Amino acid sequence: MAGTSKPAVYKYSRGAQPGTAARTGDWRFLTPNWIYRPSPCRIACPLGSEIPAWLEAVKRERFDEAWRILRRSNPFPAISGAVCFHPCTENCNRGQLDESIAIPELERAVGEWRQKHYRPPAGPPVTRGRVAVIGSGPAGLSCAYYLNRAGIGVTVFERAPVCGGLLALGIPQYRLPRALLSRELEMLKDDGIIFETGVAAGGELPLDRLNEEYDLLFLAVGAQKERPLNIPGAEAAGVISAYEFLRRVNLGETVRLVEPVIVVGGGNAAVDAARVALLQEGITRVSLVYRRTRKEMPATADEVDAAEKEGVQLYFNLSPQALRLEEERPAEILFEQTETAEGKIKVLPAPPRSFACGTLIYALGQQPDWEALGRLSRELTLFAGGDLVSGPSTVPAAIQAGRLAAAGIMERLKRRPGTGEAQFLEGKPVVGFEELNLAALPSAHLTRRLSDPVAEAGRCIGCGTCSSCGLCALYCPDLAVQWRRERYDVNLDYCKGCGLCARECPARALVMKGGWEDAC
Amino acid sequence: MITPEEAQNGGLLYAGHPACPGCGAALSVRYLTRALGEKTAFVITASCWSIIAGLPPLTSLKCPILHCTFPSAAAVGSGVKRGLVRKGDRETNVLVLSGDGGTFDIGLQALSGAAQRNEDIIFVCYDNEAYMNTGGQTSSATPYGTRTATAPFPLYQDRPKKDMIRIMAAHGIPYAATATVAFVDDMHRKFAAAREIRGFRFFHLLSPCPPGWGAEPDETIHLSRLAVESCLFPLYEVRDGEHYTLTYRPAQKKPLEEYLKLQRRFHSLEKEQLEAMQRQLDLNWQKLLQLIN
Amino acid sequence: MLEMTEFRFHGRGGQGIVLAAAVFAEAIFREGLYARAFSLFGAERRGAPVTAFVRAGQERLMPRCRVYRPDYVMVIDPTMTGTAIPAGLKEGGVLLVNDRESEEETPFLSSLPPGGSYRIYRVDASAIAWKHHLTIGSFPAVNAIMVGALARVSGLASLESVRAAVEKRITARLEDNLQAAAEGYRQVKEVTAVGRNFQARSL
Amino acid sequence: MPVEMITGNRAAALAVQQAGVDLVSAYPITPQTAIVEDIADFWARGELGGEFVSVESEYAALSYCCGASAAGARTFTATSSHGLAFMHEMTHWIAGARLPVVMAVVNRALGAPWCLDPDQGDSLSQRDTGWIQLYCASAQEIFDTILQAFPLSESLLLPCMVVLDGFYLSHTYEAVELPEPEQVKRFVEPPRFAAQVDPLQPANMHGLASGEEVSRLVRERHRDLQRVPAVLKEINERFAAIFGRRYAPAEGKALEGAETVVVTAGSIYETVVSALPGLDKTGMIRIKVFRPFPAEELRSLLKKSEARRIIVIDRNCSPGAGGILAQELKSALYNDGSGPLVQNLLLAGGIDLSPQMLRQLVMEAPADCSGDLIMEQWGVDLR
Repeated sequence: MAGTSKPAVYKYSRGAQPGTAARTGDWRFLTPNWIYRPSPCRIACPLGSEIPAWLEAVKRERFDEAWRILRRSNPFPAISGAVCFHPCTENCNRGQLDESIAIPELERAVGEWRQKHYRPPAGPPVTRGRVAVIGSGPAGLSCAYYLNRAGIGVTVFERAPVCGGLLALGIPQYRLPRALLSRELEMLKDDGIIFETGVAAGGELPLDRLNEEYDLLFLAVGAQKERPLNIPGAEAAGVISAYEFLRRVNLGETVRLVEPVIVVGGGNAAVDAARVALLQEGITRVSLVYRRTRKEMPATADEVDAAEKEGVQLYFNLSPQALRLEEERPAEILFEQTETAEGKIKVLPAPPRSFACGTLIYALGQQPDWEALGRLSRELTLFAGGDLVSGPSTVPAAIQAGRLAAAGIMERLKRRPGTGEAQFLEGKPVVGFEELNLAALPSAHLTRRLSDPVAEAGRCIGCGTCSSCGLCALYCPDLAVQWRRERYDVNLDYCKGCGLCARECPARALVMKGGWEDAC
Repeated sequence: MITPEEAQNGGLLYAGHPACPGCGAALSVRYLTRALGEKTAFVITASCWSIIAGLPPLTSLKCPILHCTFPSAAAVGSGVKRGLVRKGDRETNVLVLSGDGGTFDIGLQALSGAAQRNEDIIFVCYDNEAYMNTGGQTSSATPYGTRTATAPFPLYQDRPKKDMIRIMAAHGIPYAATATVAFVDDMHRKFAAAREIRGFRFFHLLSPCPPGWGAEPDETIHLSRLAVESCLFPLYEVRDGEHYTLTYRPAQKKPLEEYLKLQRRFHSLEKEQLEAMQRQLDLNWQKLLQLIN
Repeated sequence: MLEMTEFRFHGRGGQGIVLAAAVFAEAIFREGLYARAFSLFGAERRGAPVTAFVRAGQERLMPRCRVYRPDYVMVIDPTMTGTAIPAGLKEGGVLLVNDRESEEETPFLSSLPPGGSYRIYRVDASAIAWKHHLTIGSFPAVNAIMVGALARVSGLASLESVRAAVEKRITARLEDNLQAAAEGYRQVKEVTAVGRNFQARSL
Repeated sequence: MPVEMITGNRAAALAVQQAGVDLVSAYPITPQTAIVEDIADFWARGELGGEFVSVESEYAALSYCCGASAAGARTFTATSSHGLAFMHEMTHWIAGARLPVVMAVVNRALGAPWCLDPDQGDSLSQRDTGWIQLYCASAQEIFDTILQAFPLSESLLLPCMVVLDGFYLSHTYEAVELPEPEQVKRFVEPPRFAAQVDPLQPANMHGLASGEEVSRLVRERHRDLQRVPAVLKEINERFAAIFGRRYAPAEGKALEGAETVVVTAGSIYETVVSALPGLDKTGMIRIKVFRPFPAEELRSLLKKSEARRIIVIDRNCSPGAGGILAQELKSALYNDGSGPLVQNLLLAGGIDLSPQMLRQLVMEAPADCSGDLIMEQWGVDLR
């Protein structure tokens, strides 16, 4: 408009300043806190592995991060993924919804990623402190790994010509491809751990030398001695312990078997032996005979099923009585018939059963070779672990023993353990299936996908652990839950404490706490 | 899996808005603006959102907001749309935001008029089932069996809630749909669809109000989910006033009582009232299924 | 100088009396005078009595109120009888009615109160309308005819101005309306009272 | 310039057509209906220039204008009587929102009982809403005033009612000079006020504010409304340069030596003027701008006379108080140099009267208020 009177400069009831200027966080009575409660998988794991945490990393394709979490409790995921009997999976809450998460496969995937991406450490080799590890089984290797990581020089002595102990000599190749193992050993060597093979402590390795050159000794020689089969004829040729049989096969020797092969025992060693026997040239008739019922077998059910599927004949409630020889070789074996009541074996007053027998393999359980140990001086400061201490157990238990031994040794050497050691969660209640808020679970519709570790990890509910599903952020009416520094975090400037994030968290990883506590 | 960016995407909503803790109405706007995008203008009638929108000089939305009187929302929104078009802006979606009072009651005349003219706007009713901004008085969206400030004990709302979607569908508008906060994807999909349609679009959003319903503030999503799972608030859409599509079918119909017992507004109802409510729900659900089939 | 002249029109809803006032005002306006036409009516109902007003003069500014003392009263429908019709008509004023030509006293004429000192003019507009098939619904459409007659009687508008006003305001059946208006202009006659008998006298 | 015999309603419709509106939204009511019908007719023929929307109520009509005006569009509506009463909530809102909506109000009595006659109570009872109110006295003035109302309204960001009596103006055929297109082009400019709904500058308009904030806004609105005479004068200068006609907020006739002065507004004006030659020592004043009330203009007009008696003609009554114009006039003349000072404390917005505010008010001598009829003080300024 032309003219002199200018339009007025009006002030409206106008709001153009972002609402974020109002700090509505001071309305809050309750504050969300991320708590870490143990998941059933973690509690079941002999290693206490932080499974939801590293699965979360896998889900986000952060294999390096998954490895960094995993190695706090388990430096050999490639191996444990292959050989562990996965109690984690059996206890997985997701199993009650549809199918449990394929944790061992994912663990192995992380291990294989690590093998592929491993780079030797730069800088001078570790020399500080010196520890001798006797025995290169999983316990010894685990101990050596953690000590080396803490900057303590380690030498591993192995009596056998190859490293790995049980891993190399006990476990069949179909369960643990040897390439996986040798790659792990290579990496340990590249890390700066020294290995000496073919040296037995007290034999090729004089005790004086140990005494002089090493501050501490970790004894992890395992349980290598098979319990004897005390029946007539057991001392004949053609009778072999499962340990010996597997060791020789694994060392590449040819073990001549005569059909039919009878395996006596119910543990994993017996099943391994039976399956390996079936793999030998010309062998088609292998029977496994156990003195209790199938249910009572210590061997993993999957393994037993696999053995049966491959053609191993299974017999139960039969206890070996006598081996009849012909020309000093086994010809027939007789078994007493038994029944088990309340865990006890009762021999039935029935005629013994007879089996033709060309080779008898017995696997009655292993025990430490105490005679070999007797030669070690008590003057040496000595730690011991693994099957040597616990009796025959699992690979993860041995890894855990090695880790704990390393922790003890570090304490003795007044070294702080490496950061990022696994936290154990005793005292906090396990997150049960009923507690989970599955109604909102974003991954509820996903089915198992073994071919794609990232997708499979995406199915993990993350019981008790933030699995970054995003629901807390999605359902926050105040936009206070935000993704910051690779995790969800609460902006207390805006959180009014409604609790929707905690209420809707599928994993129960969030709780509301009273007062003015900061969110963790 | 949703990415962290998607999970925390606030749409056009700013943090710091003055809604009650656990507000379903704030969540509704958060989700729907994610689907509509920045080219949106809000017209807000007297309702909780008169406050949630921010007290000037603040604003709670990253888009224009025009507040208007209680009965006028649909007409003001229509005017804004035509005004913008007249000024050469054909893109901006005009969204009229109204509570249940401004939709079912005092705003119905303007709403019906705008729908009948097929004005090119999106009318969103966030339904918290009473006049919650003023302390919870009965509206014609208040369901049977509810105790309110104007129907206190021993009274209760003894008439059923208006079937708003069917009233709107009867206008023959291009699009009408229900949605609720627990089903974020469903809501997103519907608003994204509505964005592509020209003409009058109507949304009925069940928007739980923890203080008004006598529920805990962390129950908002749970209540919203239960309302759908019990078939009390079915998720569906109606195109051109006649093509009904169910967008979510509960795997197993949950008993209504599970939903009712979480809310103090339904407390101390007699057994036969609860049964009557369940019967009415079953009947409504059957009627809806017939429309769909 | 012309004194301000005031007109009052009586008719029924639907007969176009408001239009008649507008056409008449338009015709006067075309003579270089100022004129105004307006009406008062209730809700629009067919058949209900309607009153319209016209003022004419040389001043642009003139009162804005009803006409209470008309110089002319025009009755478009002879069935409208009653005291309201000539009420307030100035002494020496003119009453123009659409009525049939008759030697006898028509019902309209006999309804007029005695003692009025005004002149009466008559035109049988209905007959002219029927002749030209001019109807509004079932009524004869006489507004143009009556405007023609009133122009003649008042002397305020020529036939040319009436024709121009009709042309501007009445769009339907224009030719017939123009002819009819001219007939009304020509056929309007004064009625003189002889005893109880009324006689028409040509202008 | 062509002169046409048209009604007041038609003049209004033609002015809207000439004024370059973007949007007209309306609902019919006697005696306003013809305005809406004519505008609809222009629109149907593509001669309106803007849009026409026929809505479901008067309330919606004004709401529609509210929305479109907020988007920066030039808007118009028209109503009468009950329609205006129904709009009442929106008339307040639009003034508060500072939206320059122009509305023609054709006066008609409010029921009960039903009545169609032109009582001005419908528009006068909207006097406290914050709208500019302009009362017209002829069809020509209706046309001219609507044309002027848009720039007036838009430059002050205040809505404007153009008021005309029912029937005596709305339905009267009379001669109106209609402008040539070239003249219109010189006078009418496109709307230039800022849109409140602007996607490029998003803002939260008219949300909840405090009483203090509202008090400041009301004060601003009040002061801006008082600028109408100045702005209108300027518009009239421009208008007169093109069309040769001008209008004052208040207009006097025959005031020299008049001992009686008649005051009125609207179509009665011409009736009174026509009667003046027959009245001894009588002059008259007509109020064109009723809001803001032209107190100063009235006082200076009255000073030209020797008035002993003022007769205010009010086609309305506020029951319990009397004619509204009379009340307004009395309050405008009171304290004209002789009576006591009137001090006015304004607590608009509902703000609190603090003891301190009261003490300050009572104890402190008022500042020099010469020239002010009523000394205003705003509570929000007292601390």
